[in-house]
Order: sequence, then structure tokens, then C-alpha cells
Amino acid sequence: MYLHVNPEEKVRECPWYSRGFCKHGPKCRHKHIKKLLCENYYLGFCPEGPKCKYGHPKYDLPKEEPEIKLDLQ
Amino acid sequence: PTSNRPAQKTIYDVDIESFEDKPWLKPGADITDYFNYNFTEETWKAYCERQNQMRAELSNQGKIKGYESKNNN
Amino acid sequence: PTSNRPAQKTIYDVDIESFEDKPWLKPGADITDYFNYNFTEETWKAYCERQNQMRAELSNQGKIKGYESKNNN
Ligand SMILES: [Zn+2]
Ligand SMILES: [Zn+2]
Repeated sequence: MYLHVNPEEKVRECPWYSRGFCKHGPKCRHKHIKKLLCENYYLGFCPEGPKCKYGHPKYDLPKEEPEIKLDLQ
Repeated sequence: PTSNRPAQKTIYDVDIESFEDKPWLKPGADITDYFNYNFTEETWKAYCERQNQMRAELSNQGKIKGYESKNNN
Repeated sequence: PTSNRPAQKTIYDVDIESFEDKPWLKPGADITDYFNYNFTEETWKAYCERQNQMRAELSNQGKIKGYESKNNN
């Protein structure tokens, strides 16, 4: 299958906003995806992992702009 | 998805050993997608035990307090 | 007391109070452009504290465990 890149998807999800807070607000160049916090993850563990429909905010910030990963396997 | 779960059950009551496949152990899995606060399976199990123990103690204390206040009044 | 904390800054070290003007408080601003997960300034601060506290507790327990097992061997 060929990877089709939607222009929308080229804008990366904001790593700060996905952790809960981004000081740039509406002026941010990254995409702010609004989610609800996963209660289980908040308590410490969610068996749904990356499939969970609620947010699992990560702790560490990415060190630098990671390049767009293409999963072509 | 939680609608048919008893209200007082939490993720602390879920036995991590009850998962047939532990997706967080699979190659390529990111354990922080599943565990918050740097928990690992081991530390999470210990933490749940402590949480449940504390809850049990608190509810016992509640019973004792209730008993005492009934008998002091 | 912070000397043995990892040098890496996390989002939870950002002091909301250090913002001279809080743009999310300005008239017409939408707080959800800045805070995800329905956080407000207050709940966000509480959340950051929980993150830092949980992680500190867990890393202390690791040290105690390591100490005990070292001394039991
Ligand atoms: Zn942002
Ligand atoms: Zn979840």
C-alpha cells in the first residue's frame, strides 16, 4: 500500500499540547488535538495502550524535532 | 466501555497477570504508552497492592470510627 | 533538594505563574487552545504536582529496594 500524505497530517501533533499545556495557544504551528484524559493512565496503567481513545500524556518532551517517521514495513 | 463495571472497581483491582498477551512486552512496544510515572509491571503490582491495602485500612478505620462515635454519643 | 533530579526539563517544570501575561485569561481567548484535557490553571498545577510527586516517590522506592536487597545478600 502506498502512503498517502494528507496535507493536514503533515502538521505534527503539538508535543506540548498533547502533554497538557502549550504556551503558544492558537498561534502554535503544531496541531492541537483536544482529548480527554484517560483515567486509568492517570492512575498509572491503561491496558489499552496506544489504542486507547483517551489521552495518555507522556512525561518527557521530545529532545528535538523528530523527523516524520514513515512506517513502510 | 466501563458501564457494566461495578462502580468501585478501579484499575488497581485488575490483575496484570490476567492479561494473556501483554502488549507492552511486544517488540517495538513503548511501555510508556501503557504505564505512567515510570511504572513497570513489577512496581505497578506492588503499588496496586499498597493502594488496595490502604483502601481496606481506611474502610476499616471508617467502621471503627463509626462504632466509636456511636458508642461515645 | 533538586540536585539529583534529572537535568532534563519536562513540561511539568514549567511554572504557569512565570507567565507575565497569561494569554489564556485575555478577553476572547479560548483556554482550551492552551490547556488540553479540560485542564484549568488550577487542575493543571495539581496534575503537574502529582506527576512530579509520583515519580519522586517511585524513584525513592527503587533506591530503598536496592538498598534492602544489597543488605540482604
Ligand atoms: Zn502547541
Ligand atoms: Zn487509556
